[in-house]
Amino acid sequence: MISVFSTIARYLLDVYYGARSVWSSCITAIPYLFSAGDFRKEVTEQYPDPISSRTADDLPPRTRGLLYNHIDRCTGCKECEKTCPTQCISIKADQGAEDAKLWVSKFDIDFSRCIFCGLCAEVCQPQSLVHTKQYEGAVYELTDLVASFGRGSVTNEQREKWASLRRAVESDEVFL
Amino acid sequence: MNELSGLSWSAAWRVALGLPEAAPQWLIATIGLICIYGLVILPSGWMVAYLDRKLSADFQARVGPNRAGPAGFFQPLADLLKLLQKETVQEWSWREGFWLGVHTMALYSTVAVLPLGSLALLVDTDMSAFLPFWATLVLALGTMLMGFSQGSAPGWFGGVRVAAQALAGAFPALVALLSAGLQAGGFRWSAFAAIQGGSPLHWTAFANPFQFLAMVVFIISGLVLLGIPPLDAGLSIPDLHGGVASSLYGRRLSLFQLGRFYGFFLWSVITVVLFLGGWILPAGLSVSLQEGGDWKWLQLLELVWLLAKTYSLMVILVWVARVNPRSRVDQITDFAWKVLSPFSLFALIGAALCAGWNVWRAGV
Amino acid sequence: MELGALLSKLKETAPGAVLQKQPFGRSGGQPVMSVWIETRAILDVAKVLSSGELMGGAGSWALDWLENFSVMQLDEALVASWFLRSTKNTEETLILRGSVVPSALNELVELPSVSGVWPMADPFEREAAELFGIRFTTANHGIRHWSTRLLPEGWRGFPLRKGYIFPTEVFGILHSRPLPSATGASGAGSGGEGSA
Amino acid sequence: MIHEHLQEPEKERLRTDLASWEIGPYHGALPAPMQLQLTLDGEVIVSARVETGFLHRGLEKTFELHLWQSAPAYADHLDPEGSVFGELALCMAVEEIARIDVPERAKRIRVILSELTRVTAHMGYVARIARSVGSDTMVHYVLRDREKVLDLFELLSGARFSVNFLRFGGVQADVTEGFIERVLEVCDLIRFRLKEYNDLLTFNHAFLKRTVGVGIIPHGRVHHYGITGPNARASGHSLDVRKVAPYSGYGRVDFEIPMVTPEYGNEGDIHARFLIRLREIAQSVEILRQEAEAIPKGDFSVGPIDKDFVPPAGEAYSRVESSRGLLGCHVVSDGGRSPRRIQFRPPTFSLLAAIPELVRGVRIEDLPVLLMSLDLGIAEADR
Repeated sequence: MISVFSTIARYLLDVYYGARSVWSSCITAIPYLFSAGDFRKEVTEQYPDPISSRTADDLPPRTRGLLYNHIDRCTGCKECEKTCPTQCISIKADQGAEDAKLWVSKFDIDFSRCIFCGLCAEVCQPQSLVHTKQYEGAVYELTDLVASFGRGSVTNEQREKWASLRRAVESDEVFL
Repeated sequence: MNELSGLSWSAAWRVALGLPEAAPQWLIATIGLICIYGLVILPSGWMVAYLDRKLSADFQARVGPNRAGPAGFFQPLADLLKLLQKETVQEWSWREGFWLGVHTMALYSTVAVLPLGSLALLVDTDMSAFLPFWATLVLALGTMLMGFSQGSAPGWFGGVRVAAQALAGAFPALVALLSAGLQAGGFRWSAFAAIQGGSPLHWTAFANPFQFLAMVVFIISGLVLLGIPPLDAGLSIPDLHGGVASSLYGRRLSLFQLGRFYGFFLWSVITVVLFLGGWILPAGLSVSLQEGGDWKWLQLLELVWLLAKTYSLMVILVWVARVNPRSRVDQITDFAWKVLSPFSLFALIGAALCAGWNVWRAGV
Repeated sequence: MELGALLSKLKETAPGAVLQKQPFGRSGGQPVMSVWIETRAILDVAKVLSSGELMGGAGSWALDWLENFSVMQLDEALVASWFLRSTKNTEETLILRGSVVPSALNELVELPSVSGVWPMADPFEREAAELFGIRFTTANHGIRHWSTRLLPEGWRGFPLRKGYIFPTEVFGILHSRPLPSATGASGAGSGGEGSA
Repeated sequence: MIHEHLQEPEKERLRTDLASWEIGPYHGALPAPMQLQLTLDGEVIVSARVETGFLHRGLEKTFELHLWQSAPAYADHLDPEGSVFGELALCMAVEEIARIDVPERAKRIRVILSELTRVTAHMGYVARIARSVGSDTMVHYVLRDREKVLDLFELLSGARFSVNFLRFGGVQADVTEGFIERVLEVCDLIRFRLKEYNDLLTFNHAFLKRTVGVGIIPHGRVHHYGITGPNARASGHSLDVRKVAPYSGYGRVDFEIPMVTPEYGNEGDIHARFLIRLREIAQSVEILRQEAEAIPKGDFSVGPIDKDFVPPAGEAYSRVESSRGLLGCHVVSDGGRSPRRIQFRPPTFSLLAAIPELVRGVRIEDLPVLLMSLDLGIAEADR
């Protein structure tokens, strides 16, 4: 007899718990309906709406966005090319006007391979290769993902002019 | 009390539609069905779909539809148009045609029985309250057939689950309906309306606690019977890719969703009519309008009041469905057989005792 | 349980199995010991160690947990390392070492499978079998099920071996760039400490 | 007749033929690319075969083909959800080979990072469970709160998921100003949210009905498969590397390992695993608060990463408690410019071996919940 009553009691208790948990779940969601308090506001960012969504300027300073190379500062040391885990950087540097600085004729970054790890910008001594905050890199063609920062290939007369200039400098005929 | 009573159902419609005396009844019936379907059911689907999406977005700290129209009000219409203009890549098999036939039959057959007001009753028989059962069961049958017709594992499992739920949920719903009819002394829509008043105190649900219990059982068993979230094991997303609706798209999907919504809407309307005062306007407005004799206003206000109650009920159910996890099909059927059925029988007995007590007291 | 005593006992139970012992890695403090053993005898050693009868028999801890199993190639030899721990006393660690030398680059080598003793060795062995070209043999010299898990069907060669040449064209897809050469790996080929 | 029934009840049972159903490699029920070959009796799973390897990226070979300094960038991609753990295991092993002792501040920053990663991983786990049982409100709440932690990663390192922040001998850069304060803010926020999660889902009756007593990993089978981490703790095994062999200064942190004991009741089932994650989030918040308040001054690294950093010849094996269990890393260096061998011991291996036994007798509807509750990291299992 006791077992019968205890079974019935357990059954009723089960039903009661079910009803109560449904009720508590519904009550939990109520404050959101009126977005009460600071913790229960809507969080959707309607990209690319500049008012409600974050733009590139709102990103933190260390954001690793698309890469950009200040070609004027670039020395063509190829450290980034060596470091890059995915070989997405390809550099071609020629003998430039001043013997210290190379003429970076080709500096291509293939963003279809870049994993934005930030190692290249880390090893860049002259701080020429930097991460911008830009993240919108969608294009229509895969080849458009290759960003080239090089100065373009060197023409022969340029090369001869520089070579003569270097010779002149070495033989102290002219003073720069 | 009013001069339209005693005449056939077509009189009210003829007056409302402004048709001549000589108009045949089939014409009046056709126009009436078209009016009900186009002016009540489809807009209700739009309205409830919008409320569902917007309110669930608010519950979930989202924004929800906000592009199509003011506050995204036209989003359901946009979805419907998108579904309709999708091209069909599979041809309809005879199975799907069969399913479509059953489905459409269930979808349209009860429009005539739909209680939408004191005058809009196309059919008001002694068994009116039972006809929607037939409709919902056939709807479940059509859903099962459609699941089988896809020839895929999700469709099969979903179809079997839908059938099991329909069988499990029909019994307690029937018993709860009996207790309501016991209170009303009949199963005519007009009988249910006659015993209820405008104010919640005079609704059947609050006549006695057993009736309230019967109403709760009726609503929940309707969810089980029609497979409405969170009791929609036949359409569960994670394990079956949406079960019965897994391989539906385009027009088929829109038709399927419309059928599901119609079942939901039908059930809510019946619940309101049986337990929640039906279409009786509050503050004795019905009586005054009837004596005033302006039937169009009477019917319009009754319809608005009925639909308002129905929408609020549906919104509450949607809210419950959004915050609660989905149950397993064997748990749902266990719940229907082991919890809902005993409680419905308990409510029936209690309602019978109350009714008998009332009769005895009236005799004394 | 002190390791030297354990090794002496092991020499008694499995004669000729233990070749030498040396500290593992450069871990300071109490060093983790690695024991080089005869590869063919790994199964006997595994049974003895996992049963724990050397460590005082029942009640005491045993090396019954194979935490990790890694294979590496030193110069020519494929060196397999079994990282053993005890589920009761997780501080005690013993590392078994065994090596096999493949006759050619694409030749399979055979290694006894310890998944009968330590069931958790099974996934490690499946991976090593595929990527290193090791055929794991069970106690009764049966060969375990060879399943291509990671590599596509009909893949030639064993990628984790050192001299592996990458195919320039896979399923009709040509590599758009020269694949990284393994020259970086052959720096000062001293072969690490374990190759003694 | 009745006696016959009594003697042979088998005859009375409904018999159905067995059906076979292959799901995967891509299916809603699967947490990651894998394949399950199920044999079904009605809706009940009779047996299952697991096939993985669809996510093999040749990671360990790639390590050997690149310089040492680009190894952490690849250790990131061992597990996209817990990228810091792979980095930490690799860096600890390499530092042991090269005999680098990490500054105290760097150690604290590493602990903060790994605990934040644990919080994000467990929040993603809770979201996956909620989606698999179909309570989408919970999913949105959890993912919204995880964004707050990912913002911390973005503020610190510039990336949200694959933070390539740890370096040999320290971390890449010092913490930005305001980072510590925001860590403490997020700790308070998470404390506030945990109660909400419990109200909404954790103790919901329907959720309990679906998770309690389903997919039990018995106490005795844990060591048979070598299961570690929260799944083992849900079955009553309190192995945690942070306590057993404290690394990176975990020894001085005061925290406890949440564990489900047999007295707790539902031992080793889905709900126990779910609850363990929530309690671990609370413990991680405790650790974060302690570390953030006690972070010392000093330099964040032994020096900038050397362009041609080469550790001496040697090998080391490091163990890290990742969000899934014991993550080991075996690093062998021959003094060359590239690693000779870097091998990872992912905690997911043992779980994959346990799946066929776990899913036996489970209904199809519970399959997604069960698989999600194991927290399978296919990315780190296939590598």
